[in-house]
Amino acid sequence: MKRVGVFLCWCGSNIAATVDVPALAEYAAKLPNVVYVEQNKYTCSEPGQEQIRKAIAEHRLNRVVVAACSPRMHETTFRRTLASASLNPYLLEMANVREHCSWVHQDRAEATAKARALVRRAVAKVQLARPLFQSSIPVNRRALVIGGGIAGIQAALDIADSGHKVVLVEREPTIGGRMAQLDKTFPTLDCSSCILTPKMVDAAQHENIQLWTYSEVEEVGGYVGNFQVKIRRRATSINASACTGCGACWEKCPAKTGNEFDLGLGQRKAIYVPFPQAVPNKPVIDRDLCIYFKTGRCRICQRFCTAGAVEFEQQDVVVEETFGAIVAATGFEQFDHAVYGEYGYGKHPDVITGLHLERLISASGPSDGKVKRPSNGAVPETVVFVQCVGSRDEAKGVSYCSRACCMYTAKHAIMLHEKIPGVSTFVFYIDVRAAGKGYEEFYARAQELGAQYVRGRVARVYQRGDKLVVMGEDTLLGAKVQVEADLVVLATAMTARHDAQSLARTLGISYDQNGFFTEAHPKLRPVETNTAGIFLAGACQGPKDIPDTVAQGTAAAAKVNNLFAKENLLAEPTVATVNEAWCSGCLWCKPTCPYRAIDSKTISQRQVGKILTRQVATVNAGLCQGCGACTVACRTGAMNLLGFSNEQILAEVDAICP
Amino acid sequence: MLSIKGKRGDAVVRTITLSALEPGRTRLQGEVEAMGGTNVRRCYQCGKCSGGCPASFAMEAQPRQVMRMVQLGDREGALATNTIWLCASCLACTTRCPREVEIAGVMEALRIISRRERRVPSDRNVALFHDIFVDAIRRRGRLNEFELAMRYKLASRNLFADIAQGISMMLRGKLALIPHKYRGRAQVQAIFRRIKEAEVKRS
Amino acid sequence: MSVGEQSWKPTIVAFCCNWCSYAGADLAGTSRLQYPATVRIIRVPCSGRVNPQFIVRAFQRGADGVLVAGCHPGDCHYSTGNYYARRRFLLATRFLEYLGIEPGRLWVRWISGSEGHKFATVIKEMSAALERLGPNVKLREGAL
Amino acid sequence: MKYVYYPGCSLGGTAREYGISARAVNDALGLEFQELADWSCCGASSAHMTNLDLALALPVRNLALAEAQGARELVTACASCYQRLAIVAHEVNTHPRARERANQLTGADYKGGVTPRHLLDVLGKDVGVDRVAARVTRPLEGLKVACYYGCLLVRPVKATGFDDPEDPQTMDTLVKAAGAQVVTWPFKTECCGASFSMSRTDVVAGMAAAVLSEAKAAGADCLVTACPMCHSNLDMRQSMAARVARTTFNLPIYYITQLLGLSFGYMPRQLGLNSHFVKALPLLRRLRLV
Repeated sequence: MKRVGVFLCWCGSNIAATVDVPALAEYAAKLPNVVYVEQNKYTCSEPGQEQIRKAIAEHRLNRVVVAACSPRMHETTFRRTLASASLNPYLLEMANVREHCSWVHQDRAEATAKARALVRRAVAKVQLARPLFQSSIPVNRRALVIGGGIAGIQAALDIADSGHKVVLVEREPTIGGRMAQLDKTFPTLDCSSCILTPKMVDAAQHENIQLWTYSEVEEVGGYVGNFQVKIRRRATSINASACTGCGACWEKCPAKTGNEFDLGLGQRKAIYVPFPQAVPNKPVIDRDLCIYFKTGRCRICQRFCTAGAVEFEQQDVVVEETFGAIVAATGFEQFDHAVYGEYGYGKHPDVITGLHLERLISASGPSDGKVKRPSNGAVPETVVFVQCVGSRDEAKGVSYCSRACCMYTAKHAIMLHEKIPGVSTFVFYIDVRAAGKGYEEFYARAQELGAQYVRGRVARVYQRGDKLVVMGEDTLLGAKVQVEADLVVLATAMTARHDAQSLARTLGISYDQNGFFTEAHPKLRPVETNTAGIFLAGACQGPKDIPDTVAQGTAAAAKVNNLFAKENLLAEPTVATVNEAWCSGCLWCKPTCPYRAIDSKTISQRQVGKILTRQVATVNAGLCQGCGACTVACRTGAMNLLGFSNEQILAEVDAICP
Repeated sequence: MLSIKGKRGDAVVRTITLSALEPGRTRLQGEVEAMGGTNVRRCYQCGKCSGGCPASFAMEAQPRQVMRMVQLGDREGALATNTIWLCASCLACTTRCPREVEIAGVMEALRIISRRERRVPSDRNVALFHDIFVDAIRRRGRLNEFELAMRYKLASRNLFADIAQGISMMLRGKLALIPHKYRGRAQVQAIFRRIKEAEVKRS
Repeated sequence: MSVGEQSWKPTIVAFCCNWCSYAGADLAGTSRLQYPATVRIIRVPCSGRVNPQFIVRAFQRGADGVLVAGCHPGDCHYSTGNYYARRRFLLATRFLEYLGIEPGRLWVRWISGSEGHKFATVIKEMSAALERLGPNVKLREGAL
Repeated sequence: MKYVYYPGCSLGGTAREYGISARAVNDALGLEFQELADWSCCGASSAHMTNLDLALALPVRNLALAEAQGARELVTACASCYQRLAIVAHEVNTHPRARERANQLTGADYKGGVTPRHLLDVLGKDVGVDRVAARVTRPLEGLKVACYYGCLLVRPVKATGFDDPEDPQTMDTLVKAAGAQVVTWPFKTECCGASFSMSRTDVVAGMAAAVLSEAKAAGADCLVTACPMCHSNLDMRQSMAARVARTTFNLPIYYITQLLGLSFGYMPRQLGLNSHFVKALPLLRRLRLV
């Protein structure tokens, strides 16, 4: 005997303002097998949940329907409620009368009629629900961290410190990422290398961390606890264990190009370490640039290497490894301001980005810390900072705010005033966003030092003679203003990596319209993804500054440690199941399964006194993720999906049709 | 190195009682949007339009400020500035706006609203010139620049300005004295008639 | 509601995959995007779970339109489910035509979790299209 | 190559020399321009300032005439006409309701199949720089030119779109093909205020002065344009602009067709080079180009 209880949530006025909940309650009471109906202001609150528990006991309910918000929001909550009332948690069904009804319709009568249909659907489905039980799968306690910037380093160290093995994969020849390019950090003006380099060394020397630089993730299979990952370890052409990092090779190498680490402001050779503090401090050969690889002649580096570490014949190696969890920490790219014709299409040498300025200010940068105009090497007397280049621009850039630019611009202004006596700086801004500990004070300091803040977005930057003319409106004056500047620094937007989407597909995680990876919940699950076992850290999830990035790295590590605290994982029981009596053994289902969870087995049956053996399909519940593709491929209807059975879906269809 | 170009006109300093204006999406906004096809609400007052406006030195209010007036529903303010008449429709603002607001389109809409409401244009000469221009098309179907210049100068009581240029233009054969006469004229006049009829019907 | 009434509004049965389209519909909700109250959503794990049988059943029970919504090709949570769905519904549309159901009554759309706007737009467009087509009487039980 | 051609009101009047020189260049390049029969004013400058219906109907009458003649394109040399025609064509070609309204007002049956094009676009794309260069017999060596496109040719991008709105190149490549030197300067598409040329001479003087100053600062000794409005404004109002800027400019303003014509070997008189306010010939004589 099915005894269904229906709990209708007002959600304050979120539902009740549009849906006539009392009328809905009256209606629900008349639905088949419904023995109890109750309304709550907030069903998800503790008193609301207590009501459910009480009703289950008092009215001997064995099925529960909650008509409230999206099951994506609170299904887990109410399943737990059922469990605590000793009812199998899968005997719950939610009717989404908030996101799919009260919030998207205005007409009360229409919304209430629709809510009735939605409750009818849930009641119909829950009748056919069966108790389900989670199965357990073993966890491989080894983590993969993708990206060796500060986010990845932090995550790797925190996981490794908890005693778990970590592989840290980095695409570049060194770890360190963006932070290594910075000179100082706001709002404390700590030297970036001074706080980062020790962490890089720690990561390299940690007994639990394997550092794989110059490597990329190519394929990811499996599932939480058991990911199978293919990683390409690109040929560095250097025998790392033989190399002493003496530097003789890159001193003698005749092939030069712009150094990516200095954004082309300085030069590097074909055999190179990106910067002196690189970790590992061993060179790689850029095969596109190397004269030997292009012409078959040269080998100068090999001749000068006393350790005999140069190995031209090295090949890429693809390794396959198993991991229990993955942290994506692939960072961001800078917006390309060449789309702005009004700022000169990126053609003026003295129009640079904030990151360029970091390299110019840095004592280890291409100009030894002297800020010079790229065009003529002169010290700039007037510098203009342009905020929101690409950010907050739906026409040519991205719609979001890049979050870090206001503060690093204040930092740049402070540093220029310290480095160049008598310098004039102008900061053109739309809004100054200084929401962070010590940030507002830092911004005030920039103003005190003499940075002139002008409220208005720059309309044009163009060359006149030796100077750059910057035109804009001072919107506080309501007047057009112009500055004749020596150097213009653009605060370009932080954007997702150009290939972030392809990595997302490889990992099977989702990304937003800007290409940033999507967290499972914007507030409550900020470092998880919708794919179990894959976590996010740093700017690959959205623009952020260093403090937030480090916090996220640590948070992602905590989530991994959480997972690794268990020997076995409980798997969702909503998996495919075979009715062996109906299965014809055709195995059409097998190729549709993306998880290779379906196999065949032989069963024996007693039929009319004889023992018959035949082949049927079988599902590995640990591997099955419950997509249901096999159910549709099945011609006899033997394959079914627990929790979303054919019978249930048909009952739902029947219930919602007019 | 900050230099402010030009001088602002004698903008009247007013206290605006915001609560007395229409709340939410105002009627003025609606009218402007219907004509300019643009959502003025989207403007976030960054000033990129005005910073690049070549005529802003002569304007009483920056184009950005006119956007603000429309957002607030400040009809009197928006229609009283000479800004709407000094907009040359060069579209530098529209092309650069990060919020894709068609600023020049808004100016155009405000000029037409001002006309519809038979207000005294805040720049009489600009308005007068356009009137005479359009009337000249109505008369002949094509524009006779000489006739336009003469009629404008008569109407603006400024007959002797540019007289030297006028004469030298004539000497260079640049001002055709003979008005065009051709079949298209009747059709153009029919267009004017239909528009007039539509206007009468609307009011 | 009977057909003759002026206020006739279509009924749409929508099968939405849990990971993308259902989330997209949730986002339409959290963004308070308004759309006609014609649609009723059935949550499925993946668009690949939707059996053509479910669609036929919906038409039999009087649904005026059926929407199958899943993740964008290449973005399927289960990596390949929506490819199966796409192939299957090409065939299903032809089968429905054979039964006399106008192809315009079955819509297959890819709506991601970030496309609340698209969800609302699809429902608006589909409702309008179905209003032009009129009620489904062909397969409706009792009409046969 | 054959085109249906919309002359516009200025090319017979204030821009007479543009009309003459365009014809000369077209002859030299084998372009056949057939004048749109019975054309009328497109309303540029003023119709869209007074009445939206008028701004819609006047261009559509001409587009409809062109379509009825079987043309898919309508070429004009006037930047102002080009922009009005392009804006309205974009609107009525993509929005059936606007088209309906325009047909009601004009009594025509325009179906939306005509694309307005500017002469500069035709020269740059259809003829091509190479064919122009091949026709040059008297390279304009030593002439330093600021190519001034003005605001009408390249905006709004969605309706015009044949060149970049901030740093267009079509005219630059043609001028280079003619053997002259182009200067890099920032005000290629800054508005000169021509629409106030009569009504607000003070504003125009300021705007023109800004454009001329930047050209001068960039080292140009003349400007070249493809717009009758810009031309008459920068030419006729140059002395006034100089007074406002307290300087002298002495920058002749040429039409692109005049410079091309000159490089093709035409005589100054055949190109109307004698009818400018800022004397056009002394500079050319000094450089021994005439």
